Amino acid sequence: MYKKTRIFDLNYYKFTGSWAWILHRLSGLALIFYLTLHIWVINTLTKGPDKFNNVMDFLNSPIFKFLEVGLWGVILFHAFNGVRIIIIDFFKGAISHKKIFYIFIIIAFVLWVIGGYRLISHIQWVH
Amino acid sequence: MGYRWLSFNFSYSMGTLGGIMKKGFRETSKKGGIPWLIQRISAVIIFVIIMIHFVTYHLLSEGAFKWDKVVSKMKSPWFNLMQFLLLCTVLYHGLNGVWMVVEDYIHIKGLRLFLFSLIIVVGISLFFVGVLTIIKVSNFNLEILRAGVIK
Amino acid sequence: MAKENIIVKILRYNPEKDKKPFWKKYDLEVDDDSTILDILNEIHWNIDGTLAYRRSCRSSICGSCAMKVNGQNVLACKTPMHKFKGNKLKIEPLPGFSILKDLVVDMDGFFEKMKRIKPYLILDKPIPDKEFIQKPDEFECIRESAICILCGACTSSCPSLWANEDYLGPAALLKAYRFIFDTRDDGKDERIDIINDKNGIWRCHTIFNCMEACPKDIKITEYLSRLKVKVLENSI
Amino acid sequence: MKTDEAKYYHKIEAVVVGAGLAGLRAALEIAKKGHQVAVITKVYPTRSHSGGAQGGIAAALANSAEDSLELHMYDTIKGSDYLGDQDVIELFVNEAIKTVYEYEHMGVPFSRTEDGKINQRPFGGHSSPRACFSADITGHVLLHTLYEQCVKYNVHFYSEFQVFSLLIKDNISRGVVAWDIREGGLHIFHSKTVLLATGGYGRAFKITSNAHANTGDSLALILENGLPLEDMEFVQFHPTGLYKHGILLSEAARGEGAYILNSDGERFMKKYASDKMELAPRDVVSRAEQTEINEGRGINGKDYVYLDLRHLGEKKIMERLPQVWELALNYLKVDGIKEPVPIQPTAHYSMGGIPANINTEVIRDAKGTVVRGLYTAGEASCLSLHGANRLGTNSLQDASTFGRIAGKNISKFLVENGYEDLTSNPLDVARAKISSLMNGNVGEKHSKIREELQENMTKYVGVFRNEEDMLKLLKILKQLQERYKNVTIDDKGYAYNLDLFEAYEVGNLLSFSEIIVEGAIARKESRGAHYRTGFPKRDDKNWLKHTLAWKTEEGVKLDHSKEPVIFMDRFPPQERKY
Repeated sequence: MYKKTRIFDLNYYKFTGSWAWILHRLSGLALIFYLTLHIWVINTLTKGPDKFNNVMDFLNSPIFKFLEVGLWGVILFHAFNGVRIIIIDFFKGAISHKKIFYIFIIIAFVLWVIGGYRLISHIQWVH
Repeated sequence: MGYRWLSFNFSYSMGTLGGIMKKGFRETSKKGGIPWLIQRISAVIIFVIIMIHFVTYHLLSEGAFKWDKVVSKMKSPWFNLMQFLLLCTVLYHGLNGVWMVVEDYIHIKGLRLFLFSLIIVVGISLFFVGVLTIIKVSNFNLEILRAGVIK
Repeated sequence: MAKENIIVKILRYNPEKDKKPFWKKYDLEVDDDSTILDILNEIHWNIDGTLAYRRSCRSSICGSCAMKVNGQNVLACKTPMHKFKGNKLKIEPLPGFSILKDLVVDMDGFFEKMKRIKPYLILDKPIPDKEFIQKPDEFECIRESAICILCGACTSSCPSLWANEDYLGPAALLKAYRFIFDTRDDGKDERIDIINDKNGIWRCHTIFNCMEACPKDIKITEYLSRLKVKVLENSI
Repeated sequence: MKTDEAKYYHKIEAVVVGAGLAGLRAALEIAKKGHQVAVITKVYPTRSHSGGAQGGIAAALANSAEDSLELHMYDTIKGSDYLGDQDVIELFVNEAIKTVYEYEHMGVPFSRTEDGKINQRPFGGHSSPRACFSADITGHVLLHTLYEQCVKYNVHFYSEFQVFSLLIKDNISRGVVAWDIREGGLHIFHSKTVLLATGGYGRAFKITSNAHANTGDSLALILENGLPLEDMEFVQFHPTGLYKHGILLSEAARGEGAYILNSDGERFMKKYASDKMELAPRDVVSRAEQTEINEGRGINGKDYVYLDLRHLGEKKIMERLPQVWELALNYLKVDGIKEPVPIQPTAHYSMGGIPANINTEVIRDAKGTVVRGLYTAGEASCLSLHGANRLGTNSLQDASTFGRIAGKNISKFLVENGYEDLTSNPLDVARAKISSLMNGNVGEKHSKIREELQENMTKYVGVFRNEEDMLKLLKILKQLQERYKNVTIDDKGYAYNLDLFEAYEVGNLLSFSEIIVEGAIARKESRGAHYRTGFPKRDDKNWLKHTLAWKTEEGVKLDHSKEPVIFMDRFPPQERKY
């Protein structure tokens, strides 16, 4: 008898549902890191205006702005896939889960483009 | 009997809270159903608040964040209540999510226990940092600060 | 009916000789409307008699021949080779179970889990002379879940199970659904108590691999969702 | 060989070989009475081919329309072409209703009528809607429910064990020897009783609806022990087998109103059974189909006709016949809602088998001498309930009812009797069989022999039979038997040796195929499923008799002295017309 101890079967074909689940987990973990960072940044409010404004200036640099656009995408994915999960759990969504997934991906994408544009348009290219 | 799952009914989510109070959190949480439900309820709350947060902060506001702009916003008790609620739900939702991942993949007892304590410690410290920030900032006297009396 | 050349790679393992499973390649010519089982039969009967696999009814009702083909769990007898593009097939035993030999896996644990949820009608009420009365829509509610052929394709496709062997798995939970939603049954409470566990229904993360793998197209995840709501209602 | 350790010796009160409906039902009955029972099966219990039955289980519940026990009995007798033993049929019909209600109380999900009773549908040869059903998975749900009940009552399962010999000495059964397919090694099961419920022998034919496992192993074991088989020439051909594959499309399709069409688009059944049309018994419809095909009215001149579901509409098809639709789509890429489905007759059910009396005890001669402690039930048995032809849905009922009766009789036997001593060298026979297969180094592959056997059987003792062909076939069989002696297998290992037990099965098929042919040659009449081209009429004067056949050193020995029980006052033989 041969027992392969593996917790991932990486070569198993990934259907829509598995992608949704994998990305949901990864985006969730990413957001927890972001949350820690975010709370730390807000905490600098208590350290006075200079410190906060310094941090903010640093975060307003183009690199962080682009990261923020990415963050917005991650949030949107996690949020809308979360809604999909709730629909599956309580509103008979399992039957058409793929359709729901694609609809939400489209909605999230549109919101991402709109929000992303607003975020980038804030960039002060020249200090 | 019947097609009750057709429509979400709120009676049981309210009932759940009662159930937790009656049976005690430890017993119900061992089963896994109550965290599952709270995960979903908190998700809905977070969804709403984050969207408001993002729209008001990033989509509608002009220019970069400046210290006094943020602080003046945090003078509103409603805003702070919302922030507090967001802090609680996000911490629960996020850390419970991490715990679920840990439970799925970590089977070594010691490591599991360590990660569990880590999650608790991180959760509690982030909670206090967050709450203290809200309290402290909302108590700032803007006029004095602007005058630069306090460093 | 035309003939076609195909390349089949099969994950072989003989417990008496091999330490580890290995891939073996076969080139052969088959009819173009062959199913995966036809191909295995062709190999076993005419090329390499040492190949071991399970098969019986070949009409997708016995559930013997579930295996992993090109990364998906399928029932070999009902899957035409043209479900997969190209003329290459990679055939493996079901993931998540121990391999006994070649494509034969140890299903004992799978059946043990089935037994854990008490898969039989529990009756407190007196038994009538004739049948219990059950309305057509009440039957319809459990009809699809009763089709389950216990092939194991769903349970073996579940990432939650790969990560945690103690998870009951979709097949056992579907069985639980079939009895909990049966109007004749009086054992709901004890059965719900068994599945209301971290390794029971709550380890289902709605990944939908089970629904994709099910050869009988049962909407497993949908039934598990109903079960979750039922368990919550019951535990409150 | 690893046989000395205690692990390989099991002392258990009752042994059931085969885990289909009959085997499980008997095991359940024995276990309920508090006895130890072991079920030995070469596949997992839920993989048994009883699960393949789709249409329903017959019982005169009269839920959908008027019905009576007398009518059910009459239909079965008429269906059997008066060869069925009427005392057995009477018992069967009386117990049928109880069996169905028992199933319902065990939790079988039956389809329901509007007022919540068990729904019933019409079926071929039955004059009233009598088939209790669960969509088109009736056999499947019955099998699973029984398995679950057996789990509840702690029946011991030995899954994936192949029985290699019966331990019979001095006319007393003492147990069986089985090979553990999974790990290898012979196990002795020492028991007070043995029940043989191994199902049919459809695998002797090429086009068959039977599973790979249906090789009639216990029939060969019976022959080997010098015991007879009964009525082996009666093999039912099911009219709606999927073209080329032979996979069964449920008779329920015709029960729900499907048509059968030839190349002219004509419902040709009006020529053969003007009254019942498509719902005539299976032998009649199969013969009609084969006649159409032989006379060149098969679709495109080929050897198939159409089963037309289109007029039933999508809703009814998906609700009542989802499996039929699914099978056609999967195997032939034919969408039953839009196109007609190609079908041809397929070997389906074996009326013959191990002779037994009404108490399911195996008998050894025409006088009815009983082999003590040996029982049989289900398709493997020939209580001669079905006579020369079985009616649809009577099979599930047969397996369940006589499974239960066997269980009851065995329980009684267990209380009254003790263990007999084992034979002196119990492993010898099985060991010889295995080593002869394992040790051969040069020779033929068993699959070649099996393929030739199946092809010739389908060709020469199919729906229509004539003497010349069958004599030719007999010669071929002799040659195949010679060739089988030199068969080799590639796999010499112990673990899951599929090659070994497939080779063994081929030997079994060869062993009883001869009996089928000899029986068919001897029976010079046409009765039920047996149709001789030279003798198109039923001959009650000479042939209202059962065939018993032994295998001896000199060849096959036939005995036609066993006559069926007929209640002349109630059901005298009449012409069979539909």
